Amino acid sequence: MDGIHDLGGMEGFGPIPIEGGDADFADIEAWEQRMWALNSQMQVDGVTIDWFRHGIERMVPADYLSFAYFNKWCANYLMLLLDNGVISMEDVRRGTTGDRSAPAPAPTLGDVLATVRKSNRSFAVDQEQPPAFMPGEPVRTLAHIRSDHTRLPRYARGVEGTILTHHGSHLLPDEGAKGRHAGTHLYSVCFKATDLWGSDANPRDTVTLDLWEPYLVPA
Amino acid sequence: MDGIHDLGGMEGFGPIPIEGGDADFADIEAWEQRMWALNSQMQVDGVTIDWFRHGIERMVPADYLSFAYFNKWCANYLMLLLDNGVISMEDVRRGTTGDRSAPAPAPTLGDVLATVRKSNRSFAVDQEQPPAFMPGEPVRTLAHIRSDHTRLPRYARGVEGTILTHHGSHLLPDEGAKGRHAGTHLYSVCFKATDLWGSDANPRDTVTLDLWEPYLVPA
Amino acid sequence: MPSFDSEKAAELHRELHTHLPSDPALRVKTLESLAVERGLVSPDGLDAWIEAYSEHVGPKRGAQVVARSWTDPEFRQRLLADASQAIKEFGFEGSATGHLKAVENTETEHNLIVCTLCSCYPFSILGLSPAWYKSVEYRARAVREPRKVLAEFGVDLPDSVGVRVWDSTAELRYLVIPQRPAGTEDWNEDRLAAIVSRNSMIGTDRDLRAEAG
Amino acid sequence: MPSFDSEKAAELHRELHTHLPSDPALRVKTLESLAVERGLVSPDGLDAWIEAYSEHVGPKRGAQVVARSWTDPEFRQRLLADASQAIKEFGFEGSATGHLKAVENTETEHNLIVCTLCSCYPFSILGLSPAWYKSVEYRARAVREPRKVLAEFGVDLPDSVGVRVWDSTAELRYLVIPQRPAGTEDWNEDRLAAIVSRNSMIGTDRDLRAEAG
Repeated sequence: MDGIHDLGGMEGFGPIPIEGGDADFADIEAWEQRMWALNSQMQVDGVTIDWFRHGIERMVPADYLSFAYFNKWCANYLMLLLDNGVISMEDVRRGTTGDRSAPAPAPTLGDVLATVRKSNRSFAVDQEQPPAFMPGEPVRTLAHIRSDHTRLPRYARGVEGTILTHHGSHLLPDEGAKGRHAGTHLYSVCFKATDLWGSDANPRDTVTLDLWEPYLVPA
Repeated sequence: MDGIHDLGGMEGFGPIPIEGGDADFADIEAWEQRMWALNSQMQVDGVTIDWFRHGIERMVPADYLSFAYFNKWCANYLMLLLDNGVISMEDVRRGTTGDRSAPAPAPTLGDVLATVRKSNRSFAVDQEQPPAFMPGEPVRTLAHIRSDHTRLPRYARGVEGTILTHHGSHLLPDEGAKGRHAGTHLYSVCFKATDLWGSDANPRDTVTLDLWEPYLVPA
Repeated sequence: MPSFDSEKAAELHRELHTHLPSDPALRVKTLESLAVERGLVSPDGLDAWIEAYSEHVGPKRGAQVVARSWTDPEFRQRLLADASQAIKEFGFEGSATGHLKAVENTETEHNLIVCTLCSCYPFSILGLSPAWYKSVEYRARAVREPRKVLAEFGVDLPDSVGVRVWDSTAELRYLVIPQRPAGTEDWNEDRLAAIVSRNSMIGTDRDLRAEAG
Repeated sequence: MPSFDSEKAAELHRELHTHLPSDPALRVKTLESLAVERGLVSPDGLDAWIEAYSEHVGPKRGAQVVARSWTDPEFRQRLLADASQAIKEFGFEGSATGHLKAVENTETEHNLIVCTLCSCYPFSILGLSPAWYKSVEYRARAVREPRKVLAEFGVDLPDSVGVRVWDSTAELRYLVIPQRPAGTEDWNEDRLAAIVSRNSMIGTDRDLRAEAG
């Protein structure tokens, strides 16, 4: 989807908000800490990482640009819970479901730290097909994407690059956002800045993206 | 500039706001009528149509998406008056300059209608150079633009199309936005929808854009 | 004189973003006050402009042009050849129609006008553009999925009809000439003009109906 | 279970846009209340997560990894070969580091990490990402004009140094190994770790200084 989330290379933004944007976790707003913790503790049945990301992509575009980061997460969790039928829009409006299930167990700090360690999930999947490309090979990215959710940004469409690394087969986000589990070969692909941005770019510079095989054709 | 104003083909927006967006001039908000009239009557020294448009393009991106149309014009007029030194940011904050020049003459309805008729300005300019392309010729648009202000939208970059009409030489916006007066040949260029959007588009459909010669290369 | 400095413009906009109230009516009031104080506009003059566009300049003009193109084949030829010139026969020349192009719907072609980069519109013959025409939704979607957009306006096109979208990227402005509906053979120009909707001249309406007259 | 219906998601978001108050603190409070009532989270558990990221999981972890890569050449090799595996030697494996890649700065190359499509970040070794990393400004500009972005962070790169931007478009996460500053030859790992800034591990800081230790 050519959505507002696809920000790479968009011009017209001002200075990087470094001042006030450099706080440690302990010093950010309480609601932001709370949202981080909610995200960490909450499981919403069947939600894949790609459906989560696509959910944020479908936010109202003006909100996407103006909301603080964790405010987007909040909107997205509400959307996910509504979509799953866990809560209703009426609940959201009232701020309460009106009843209360059995309370969730409270993890201790030790539990949390153990959970963090166990969260180093692998996205690699077995693959029968051999990779189509080898490191060093030139490739071209697709000019058009036919997918609601894709991880081939608009700025890197229809551009020639070079395979830097092959990472085996990883879950394809385009499928994951549909709740389907399918892997294809993943590569790091290196692009010259001048091929992406034209002659204004510095010829010494490169941008490397991690791209799945269906995004690529031989150059 | 690959800015937020370059909306053609951006996905993720909802239904067209037809309801409530179909009012006649007489029925829109009073402040909107007022802004239209301000735009019609006010001359800001040296402002070209292209500098005006580029001014709107340089709005805060989140405002660009969320502001009503005439609210953008309002922001832009304030910017233009500030840039010209006609008013100061302090004046804007106070809502008054604190003093008052000789009042402007008030045109009558008759004056206004005469002004409207005289406003059919031509943007054509004389040109010694013959046109590089003829109707029916295939052309390709540039993949990268080196300009703050351009009228080659992002969705039509690096795409092949066909010259439909040659309109003579017109003022080039890229130069006009810099206050410079320079014309180059202008063409209507017809693109197949499938060349712009891929195979999801209807092969019967086309999109035609009016593009200046510097945006085009032979296909 | 302007600086023509893109970065300065952006910085001024960021300052305005910080300092101005969010209510658009208040913002426009501020602009008007400052412009009046600087002698750039007069409140009575603004009223005259509002009256002009409320009562005189509007889509009825375009409808008259279309009606004549239906009844007068020679006018239609002149309109298609040079619409800027042809509308002078009505005294309708003016704002944003110095370069006007008329495009005609047929049994197999439908025309749709948009301006993706801003909201260009032929003011002197269609008056003020509708809010939806200036919406981000219309500007984003009209070029990419014109058939879905048309369906939202109630226009369902069969595959046998091609869509020609015109993106007004230069100073050319566009006027769609809709098809004349059957059953209006003996109507005069005024009666015909009454059934030409504004949207049909932008392309978001297609099948005009004799009943409406 | 989710609908996985993109249009439904967009429609729900538009409804939320209409119905919710604008204050983010109120919105998050609403989400927390609903999630607690549905038994999805517990307030005490949320406190434990906040404590974990305030006190335990943070950029000091990354700094320790970098310091060891400076003092232990064999560890550096393991880190460059498979960073996900190498950080297990510290017990730092975890959220968003199942696929971790370490990239090293040299005299002629500088690495900069961004995620243009969302804000991917290696949480378990760097903690929460700074707000600027998640800003639209950084995401938009880092890939297109990295040298201007770096200059805003006080890093002025000569033309002799190439910039390698890494856009985290998949589940690989990146850790920049900054160069070890001169004058730290006899420092131990802890003292070295104290001068490794978070930003240097993202790439928005380059020249670490011995004095800072």
